Amino acid sequence: MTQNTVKTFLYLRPCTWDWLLLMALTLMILMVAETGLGGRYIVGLLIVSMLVKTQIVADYFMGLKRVRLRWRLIVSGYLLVVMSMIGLAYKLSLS
Amino acid sequence: MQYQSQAVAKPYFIAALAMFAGQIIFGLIMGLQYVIGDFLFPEIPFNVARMVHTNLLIVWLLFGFMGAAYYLVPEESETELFSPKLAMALFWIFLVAGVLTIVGYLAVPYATLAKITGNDILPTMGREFLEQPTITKIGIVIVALGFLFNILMTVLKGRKTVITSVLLIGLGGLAVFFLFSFYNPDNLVLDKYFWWWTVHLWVEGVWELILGSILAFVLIKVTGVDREVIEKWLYVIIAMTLITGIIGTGHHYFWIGTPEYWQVLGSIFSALEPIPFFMMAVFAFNMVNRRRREHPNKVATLWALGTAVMSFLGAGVWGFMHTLAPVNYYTHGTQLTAAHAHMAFYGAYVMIVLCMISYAMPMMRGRAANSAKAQVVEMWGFWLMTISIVLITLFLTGAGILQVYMQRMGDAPMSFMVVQDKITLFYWLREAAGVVFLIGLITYFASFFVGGDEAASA
Amino acid sequence: MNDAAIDDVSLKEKYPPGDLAIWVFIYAEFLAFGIFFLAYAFARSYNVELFNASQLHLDKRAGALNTLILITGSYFVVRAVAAIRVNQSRACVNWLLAAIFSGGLFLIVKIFEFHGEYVQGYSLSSNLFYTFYFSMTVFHFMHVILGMVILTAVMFKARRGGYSAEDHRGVETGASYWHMVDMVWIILFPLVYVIH
Amino acid sequence: MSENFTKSMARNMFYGGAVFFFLLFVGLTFDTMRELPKRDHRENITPEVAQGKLLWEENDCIGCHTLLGEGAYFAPELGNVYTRFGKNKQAIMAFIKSRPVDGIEGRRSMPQFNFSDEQLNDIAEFLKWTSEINSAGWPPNIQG
Repeated sequence: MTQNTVKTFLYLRPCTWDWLLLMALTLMILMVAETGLGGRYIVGLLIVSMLVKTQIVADYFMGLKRVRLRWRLIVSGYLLVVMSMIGLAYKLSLS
Repeated sequence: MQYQSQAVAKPYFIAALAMFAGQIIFGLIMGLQYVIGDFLFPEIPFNVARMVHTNLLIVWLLFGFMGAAYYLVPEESETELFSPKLAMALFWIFLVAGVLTIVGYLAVPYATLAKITGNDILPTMGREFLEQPTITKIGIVIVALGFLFNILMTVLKGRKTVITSVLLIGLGGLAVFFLFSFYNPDNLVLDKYFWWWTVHLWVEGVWELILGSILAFVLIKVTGVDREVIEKWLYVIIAMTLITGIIGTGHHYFWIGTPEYWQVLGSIFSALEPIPFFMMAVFAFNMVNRRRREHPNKVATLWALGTAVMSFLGAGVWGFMHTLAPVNYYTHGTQLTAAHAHMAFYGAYVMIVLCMISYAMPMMRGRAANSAKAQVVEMWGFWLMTISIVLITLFLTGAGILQVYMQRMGDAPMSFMVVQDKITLFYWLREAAGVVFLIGLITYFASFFVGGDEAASA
Repeated sequence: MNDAAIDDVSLKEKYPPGDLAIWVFIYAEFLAFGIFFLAYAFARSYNVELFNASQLHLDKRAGALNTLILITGSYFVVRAVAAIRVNQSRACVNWLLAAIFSGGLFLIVKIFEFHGEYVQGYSLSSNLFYTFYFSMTVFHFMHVILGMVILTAVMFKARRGGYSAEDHRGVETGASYWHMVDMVWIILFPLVYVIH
Repeated sequence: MSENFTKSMARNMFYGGAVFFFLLFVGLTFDTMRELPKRDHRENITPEVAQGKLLWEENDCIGCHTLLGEGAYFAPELGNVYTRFGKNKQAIMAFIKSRPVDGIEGRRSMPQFNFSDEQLNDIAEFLKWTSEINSAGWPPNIQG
């Protein structure tokens, strides 16, 4: 397989499973929202789910997984920083 | 100089520099009034000196921008200026109007000037930086329109480049946003809200477009780097400028009666405002490092790098320092604002005009660059003025921090005048630094008269 | 096998998909929204009760529905890029139309939501929570519109046959921007509507 | 920057970004205009207040003082001067009226403007109205 066909093959991957996973995670968040639950664990769970979802979009939808690491690291690093700071802010208000 | 008509820039530059000298002298007068309260009182009260200081700055920068445009546009468009005669006529109109206005400020009390010029018919006077009589404002609009027409016609008949289109957008915006200076309702809050449409959208919006395009032009000339590369950078930088700067206007809407959501929006977007300045600094150094030729005019390159660094420090860093609403709550309207204003105006706009003059003046005097001796003298001027403005900024920052601490914080805040007495030392130091600036300016002027045999021919 | 190929460093692209200029823009957008998110989270920690009480008035189902819509729109865009990679201009156009349609759907749902809040008398200046809520959602709303404009421009060029398997950077540029808009909402929805 | 970075994209970014944010700014301005009447109490702008503002402008008071923090930093903040003077219009008028013609030796002094009593009243009314603007709790204390 030449380099180009591999790339073509990767592009062809339609990401349907990723899409379904994202939909499922969204529905999970909605369920949490409907129950009105809060507190440390729920906040943690939601933040992790946000992190997972955005990383999936970045890696597979945007296709950063096919790109040199540095471009992906900017996004992943950004997400990690923002999410942990959000977590910190919530921890401050919970304690 | 490739086109005859570029020479109209010369009188513009000379007028600009003469007014620059006037601005500095009145700055020194004000600085002295800060420590010797009755200096020149009641002949030249502080408010008059300040008006002359700030209005001269605005007018000479406008002269500088116009001169820069008249020099740069024919060369970019590869054609003679549409009408050099119109350019010269506008020069004299603007100069006479400007000088008469300044004489008016100094010769009669401001209230009398307001009466003579019929301010009651359309009151626009007496607002910070827009103190000009209404008739002068109308004159500025006419001059700006004539100037824009001249530049536009030149661009239309010649080659269109990114630099000229950005310059035109900047100059067009300058004219359009100046129109808000004619809107002066009885409601102070509305007045202030739209006053910033002129003031902020000028200095943190369209003027930066002008700055960017002049800088790009000079960098193309002195570094020989491919135009494509420089133009891409230019677009990205000015895009970031407007993206952050337009909503960034909100940092002026914290405490003037406007809704409190501006505290959130203004803080967030103005926190991003240093980005374009940072990019500009990176860009300038990057281009100079990748230069493909050694231009004999070293000092023009120095000014270009200087403006990139100083505008980042002055506008970017010193602006960010007090732009977040919780900080600004304490620092709003103190000497910290003055510190930021001095370094930002010098770094961004004074230096870019001096950069253009430094590049273009030798060309208009028939050589690619001044002699090495003259350039060394000019570099002395550069360093003296730049170091002195850094010192002025630092001393005013010191004064500002103390002022905030004593007047705005703690359980027993002191009154304004008591605090002013306590920080006199900083004002003396500022005045001393101001004298250094004047020496730098004189050195800079002297460099125009230094001869030398090594002068390269154009 | 595809995961093995994905992890093979030698096959990695040098630059992210689309024009690099859009990536400068995307990173800048991330920065702006990131500051918004953090400002929200820390402002909340000083006004927990106000934020929690105000949050209850938001329509969580509409927010979740819009998340589903945007994720699906993103998926359509992925399919559009996949289609043009194998020279199927026609399919690419159709997927792009589907994505634009889902963008429109998002706007409609959001307008209903805004309308409901307007009727109840909430606005940008109601309180600090609503200042954040409206700033972020309106700002994002305008990004959806901008994304749709970009996708529409790409779609028209694709319909003229302007893209091919060899040259389709325009499609990737629009796609990358659209995914950014999606990602922002994926964070925004739980943060503003749900977490408390 | 590489060939992957095209000038046309950079240009689109500039024009798109500028238009986008300017529209956003105009939208926010509309909202602000809707909210302002609640905060500026414009119903209290009497002819005296308007005349006072004109006098404020025609004597370039902003050249020394700040008003709501904007202006020159040579003389005290006047946005809250009405409160600082104990909500006493007469005190403000008396202060302006009593400024010495030749200044004070070695110190900063406000010029003597020779206002009529009516004009003094207008200015005081303007400063009173200004002090009632909802300025989000600024200044931090009475000293301005």
